[in-house]
Amino acid sequence: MELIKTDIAIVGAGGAGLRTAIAVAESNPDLKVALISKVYPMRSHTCAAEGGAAGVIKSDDSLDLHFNDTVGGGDWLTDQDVVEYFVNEAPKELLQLEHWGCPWSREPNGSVGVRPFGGMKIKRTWFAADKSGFHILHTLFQTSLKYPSIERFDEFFSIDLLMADGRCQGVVAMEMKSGRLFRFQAKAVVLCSGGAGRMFPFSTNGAIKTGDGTAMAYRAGVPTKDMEFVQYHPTGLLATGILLTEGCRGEGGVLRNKDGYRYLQDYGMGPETPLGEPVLKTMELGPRDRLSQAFWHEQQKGNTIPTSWGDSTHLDMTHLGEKHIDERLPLVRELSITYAGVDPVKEPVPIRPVVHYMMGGIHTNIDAETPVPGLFAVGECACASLNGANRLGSNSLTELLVFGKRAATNAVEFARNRNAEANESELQEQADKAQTKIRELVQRSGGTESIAGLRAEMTKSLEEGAGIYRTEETLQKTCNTIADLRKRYAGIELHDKSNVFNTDLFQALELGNMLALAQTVAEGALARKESRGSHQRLDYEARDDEQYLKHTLAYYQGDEAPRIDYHDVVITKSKPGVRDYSGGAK
Amino acid sequence: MSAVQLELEILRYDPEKDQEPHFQTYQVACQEEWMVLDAINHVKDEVDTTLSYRWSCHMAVCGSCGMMIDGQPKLACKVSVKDYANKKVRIEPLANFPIERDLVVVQDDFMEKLKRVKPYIIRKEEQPIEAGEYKQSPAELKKFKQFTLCINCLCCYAACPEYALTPEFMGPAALALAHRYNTDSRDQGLAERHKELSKPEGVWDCSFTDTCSIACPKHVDPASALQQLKIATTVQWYKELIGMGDK
Amino acid sequence: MAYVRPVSKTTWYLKDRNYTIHMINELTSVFIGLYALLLLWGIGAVASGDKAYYQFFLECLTSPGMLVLLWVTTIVIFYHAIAWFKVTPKAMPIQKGEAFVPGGVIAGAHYVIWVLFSLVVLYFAGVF
Amino acid sequence: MAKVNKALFWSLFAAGGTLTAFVFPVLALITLIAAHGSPPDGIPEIMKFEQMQGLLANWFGKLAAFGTVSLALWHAAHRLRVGLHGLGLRADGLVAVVGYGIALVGTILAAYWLVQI
Repeated sequence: MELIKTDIAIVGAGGAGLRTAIAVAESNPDLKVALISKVYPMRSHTCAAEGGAAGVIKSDDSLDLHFNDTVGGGDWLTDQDVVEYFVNEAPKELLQLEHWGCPWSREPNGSVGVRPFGGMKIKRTWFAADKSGFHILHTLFQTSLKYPSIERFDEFFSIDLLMADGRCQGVVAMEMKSGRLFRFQAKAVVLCSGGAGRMFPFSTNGAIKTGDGTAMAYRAGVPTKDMEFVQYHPTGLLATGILLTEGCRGEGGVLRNKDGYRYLQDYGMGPETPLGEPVLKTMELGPRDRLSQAFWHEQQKGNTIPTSWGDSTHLDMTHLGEKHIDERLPLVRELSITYAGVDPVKEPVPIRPVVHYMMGGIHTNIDAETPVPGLFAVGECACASLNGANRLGSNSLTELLVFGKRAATNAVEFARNRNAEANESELQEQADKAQTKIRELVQRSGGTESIAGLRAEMTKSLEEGAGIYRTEETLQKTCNTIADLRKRYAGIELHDKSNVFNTDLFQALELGNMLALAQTVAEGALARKESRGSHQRLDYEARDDEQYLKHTLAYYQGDEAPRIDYHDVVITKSKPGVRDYSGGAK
Repeated sequence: MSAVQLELEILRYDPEKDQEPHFQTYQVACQEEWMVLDAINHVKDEVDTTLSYRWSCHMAVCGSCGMMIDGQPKLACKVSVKDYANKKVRIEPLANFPIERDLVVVQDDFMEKLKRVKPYIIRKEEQPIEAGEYKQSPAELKKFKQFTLCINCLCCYAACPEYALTPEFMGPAALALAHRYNTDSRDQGLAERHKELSKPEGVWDCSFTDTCSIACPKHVDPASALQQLKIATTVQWYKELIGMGDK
Repeated sequence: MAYVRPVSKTTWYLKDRNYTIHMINELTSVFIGLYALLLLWGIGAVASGDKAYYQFFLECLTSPGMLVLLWVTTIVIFYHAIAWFKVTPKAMPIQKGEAFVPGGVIAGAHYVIWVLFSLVVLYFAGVF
Repeated sequence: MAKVNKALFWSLFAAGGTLTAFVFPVLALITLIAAHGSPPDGIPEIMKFEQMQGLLANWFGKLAAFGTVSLALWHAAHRLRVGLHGLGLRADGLVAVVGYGIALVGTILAAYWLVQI
């Protein structure tokens, strides 16, 4: 096993990982950074984010407004100290990206343009047409090439964290092209490994979004937080689940049911706004949880359009005109034509809600620290409690910048102040265990379970039990199913025994990671007997601040279901109130 | 949901077992809405789990699933199975790259070349963040915008005959990105990039076949960038010749 | 070990229609070169005086072999011009305001200038 | 050195390509007509000695002729070099020396003769 000694090891080279790496390299060029990722940086799923990144820049906006939108949007399950720090840092980070060359869309006078987004009271979403995440990722990746202290380990699959003396001291990862294991020994480790949307059958997430880092931390004893909060994006393209950005609605697109009726007005988001004149925090510019829930109700009422790919409603942009769509939403048009055969310039696009984002993740605080010293986490894999029970669109791209930088600062400080010798023998022992685990998995024979089979059962069960609306009964069933699947996972057999780019093996590891996390989603949801943000219980329809204005923590218990615990929400200046998206009308 | 029958001939290669690659045939009954990637995923999930290939986003933006489909470099997630209905379709790893395993190619060469063109903003003096953004008009943005759309899928390298003949050639995507930064109004790094671009394996190995632009699934025009770069490189060379090289 | 597929260094341009067209374009240079040499020959002949011009240049052009070569050269030269104008917009895109001038317009402008120039030359040469 | 050559030769190639695209077709056409001789049906004689001499006697004519012939030669030499490389001829150095050599000699000859006219 090869040993790589480094100062800061970063797992994941998407937006969060790259921002963290750059921040370390910029301020501390003498520190070695190992950037470890199972894919090349440009393949990371940050590239699929479309709409934009929120940050206060215009004179009609204020930090308080961004704060209020975020806290209310998150149904008060946000830590307000975190939100305050975030809104304060957001503009600086977005400007920094501008200085690094991000091709933000511009106003005629040359300043950066902003567009409206759901749940935001003011236009504050910086955008690069409808490929904002793509441009952010490539800007960061290309900028990272400037720094010689960043050493990338592309296509290295992280297997386990290495813990000794009560702190995290590295990670063991497999070089995918050779099957060889590498032991990365680091003074601090930052997890930036993304979400786990592939736990669900219908998701905007790419194949790589399997929660590997989150599961790794969870297995190592770090609790996950608020995993039951899963965001459904209201406008996923039918059949594939490809994301059609909220920018579609920001630019004036509207949702219609099978009768052409703009149904959102029936769900507390009216009154109907005139076509082509979107009103902030109203109708189509309501938050994602509410819009997805409205779809579910329409479906119950039989107002959706049945298709061979499931029920759908329409996202109508035909009134925006070809020129505007080509300028602001070129990708949306291309995707609709390629994957649904529908030109949004001419016809409404069939859509349905689709799993998009995990609000939950590794338990972190305002410093991006996990409870384990030396271990930090940033981005979708983490839960800094910025997003609460429902993330507002365009906050997550900014989040990975703001907290990437924060994590870098704190990881550097930790690494600098930690002169204790690494516990080499203990670390090697753990790495050997990981080696054995992999070998056992590859060589095991006589198994009867298939990866694809178990995966299909898992995704189906999560969707049925822990979808947009949940009940005790469906959740309990899902909890049982997932527990059973975790047992059956021991019975899978790999047919690929090769050491070279063994995707059979990687899929098996990913499935194991997803199954562990699926259990935290279902168990967390079962325990939370209230409705809040994206977690809606038909049997407990109201929000219950008395009992559940708390974060859910889930602790790994080996083969058993996780232990559920709770953690206080930080409230500084905004007392829990009513989420109002009716444009001021009562 | 009518079905489309596809006969996939997939190039297989496992360096631990095979001396050289060979084709393996799979019959796949596809749903009409499927992309070729969905058909390959079907093979992986249901027929042969040993098949190795890269993929992720399934929306033509991550650039993972570039491969030769029926002899042409394409993103597997962006071509419909209907285009090949009832046909034998050859699926091969991207041309001009070494095969690591099955449809997975070695991309280290591109990663190295990308770094060499310095694809980032270079300035003599940084404006502090507090001073706000660099102003850039929509026209200035448009000037380089299309070249920012490259997803690094490497279809252009697979299409480029010069890269096949002269592997040292920097190639279309890396050079298009050099041009993207050279023409960004915020950048002042042309003279610095010139050192790399003016080498024989820089812009000069391009013989302008235009096949990179034809292959690009994102409608970027690297061939155009290359020709503009040749002009810029020539101008810069003459400038340096008379001692006015610094941009 | 990664497997490197062999590439033919001598027949690659037959594998793809676009490659073949490209190779044809490259080989137009043979005839451009030949015609340039012919012009040079003519200049030399003019420099050598009246008699030499007719005897060692213009009359040589009228031989059957030369005529065939001239026909081929002329056709290739026209092909070269068309192929060249076709790709010029790629090498020299023109941005007007925010938008780029369509390639067809740029190529079209080239054709207009080309035709006008040719007519003027033909006129002064005494062809009509 | 290689660096020098590439930018220099490419600029000559590009300039020559553009110039020949505009100028060569009509010149070739005239040459072709002249080569067919003057049939009795009254098409005027062209490319007569006096006409050519008159054209090349003034400095504008000399310059135009020099530029056209010389750039065309450099264009052809460079493009042929690239083309032969593509055809599999690996003696790139030799091809370059011979091709550019011919272009250089042609350039000098053109200048020499033009000055004499």
